[in-house]
Amino acid sequence: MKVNVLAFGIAKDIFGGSSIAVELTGDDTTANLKSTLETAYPRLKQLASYMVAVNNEYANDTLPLSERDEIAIIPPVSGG
Amino acid sequence: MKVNVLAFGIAKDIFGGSSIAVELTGDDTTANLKSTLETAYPRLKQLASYMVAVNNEYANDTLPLSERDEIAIIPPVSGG
Amino acid sequence: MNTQIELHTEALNVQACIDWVMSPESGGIDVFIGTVRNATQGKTVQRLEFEAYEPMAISELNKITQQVFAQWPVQKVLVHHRTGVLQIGEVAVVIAVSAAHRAAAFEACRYIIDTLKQTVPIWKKEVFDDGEVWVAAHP
Amino acid sequence: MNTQIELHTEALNVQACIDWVMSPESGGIDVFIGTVRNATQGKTVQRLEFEAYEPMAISELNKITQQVFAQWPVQKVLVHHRTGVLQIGEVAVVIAVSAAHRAAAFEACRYIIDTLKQTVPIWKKEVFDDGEVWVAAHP
Repeated sequence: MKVNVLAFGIAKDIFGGSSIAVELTGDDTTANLKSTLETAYPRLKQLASYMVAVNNEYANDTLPLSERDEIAIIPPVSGG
Repeated sequence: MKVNVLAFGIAKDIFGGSSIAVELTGDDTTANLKSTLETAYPRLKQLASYMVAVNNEYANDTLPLSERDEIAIIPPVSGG
Repeated sequence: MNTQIELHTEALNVQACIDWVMSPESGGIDVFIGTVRNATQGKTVQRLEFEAYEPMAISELNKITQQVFAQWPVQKVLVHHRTGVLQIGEVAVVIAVSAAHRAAAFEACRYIIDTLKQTVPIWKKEVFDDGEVWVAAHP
Repeated sequence: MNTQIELHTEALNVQACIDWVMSPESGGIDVFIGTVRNATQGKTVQRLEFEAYEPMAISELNKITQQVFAQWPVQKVLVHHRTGVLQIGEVAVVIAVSAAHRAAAFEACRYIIDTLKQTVPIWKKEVFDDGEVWVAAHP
């Protein structure tokens, strides 16, 4: 399955762009997306933390993904 | 001793003016001023509370008064 | 000067108050604005009248702001209070506090309004259709 | 409507924010204003850049204001946040809360800014003379 992933803040620097296409092999969970991304972009693991958002909601690791979801990587927020 | 007493808020209504002259017989303390005023103006005793200020500072009951002091009756405050 | 305390007979200018406390060193500003409500305990208020014992009110407000600077790392503190007749919706008091970090600004601003209402010699008369009341005067 | 949540690419208008939350029923308004400080941990800041994941930021801010209305008797709640490049002293965020009584306004305003900084997908980059840093990104 191929998903499109939006990037913000430092994630944009790590991915080298504001969105990347990711080929997911294995299961379709958020956890698998994270480990796939961490293998391709090891700097992700150096962040204080990061979350995955699916369709504008924070997602837990077991959430199944579909190709039509709006998926985003949310590094530590710092608004205000 | 004769002192001049400023009145604010409801004290102005009770005294019928923004300042009154009070003849103090007996000692020259704030406590004596209060009891003299309460005798002349019994409605003072119906207030939730009131304080005496001497030269722009809240005064305790034992503070001695002089004719040159700026003395004021401070009913419960309600600013803000 | 890091403190501005004023009593005004004319409308308070909230934006000017905020501009006064802002500085390049401040990161957080907390502002409290007290306005005239149209009702108190279910009864319609026509207008308010504020009276101040002015020199003592300024003196007590100065004490409060000195306590604030002793207790919190704040940068600038402003208190403007109205006197005279106020219509519904008008601003009675503006308290503005700037600080490098927001916790100090919030806590100091709250302390100032809470303490002002306890110690500063200013009195509020609520005027109703059928009479008027000096607030808090009676038990 | 009792809630106004907006992201702006141009300067925020603090007075307009305050005017929006004021009403004849409100007696107390608390306003938090976050501004761009000229230094962080002793280092001179040249400017800030804010980036937002806009639809999700609006959605998370809506959740926060719904929590506020569930927890406190407040009347109107406004959150305006800047995006883009901000110079020193510019306003990054305005949070304004009106209520009949001040305690609710203070507590709700504090809750909003504290929660915003934890959950709302907005990112701040500090630009220095010699580089730039996404705030809080690294441990």
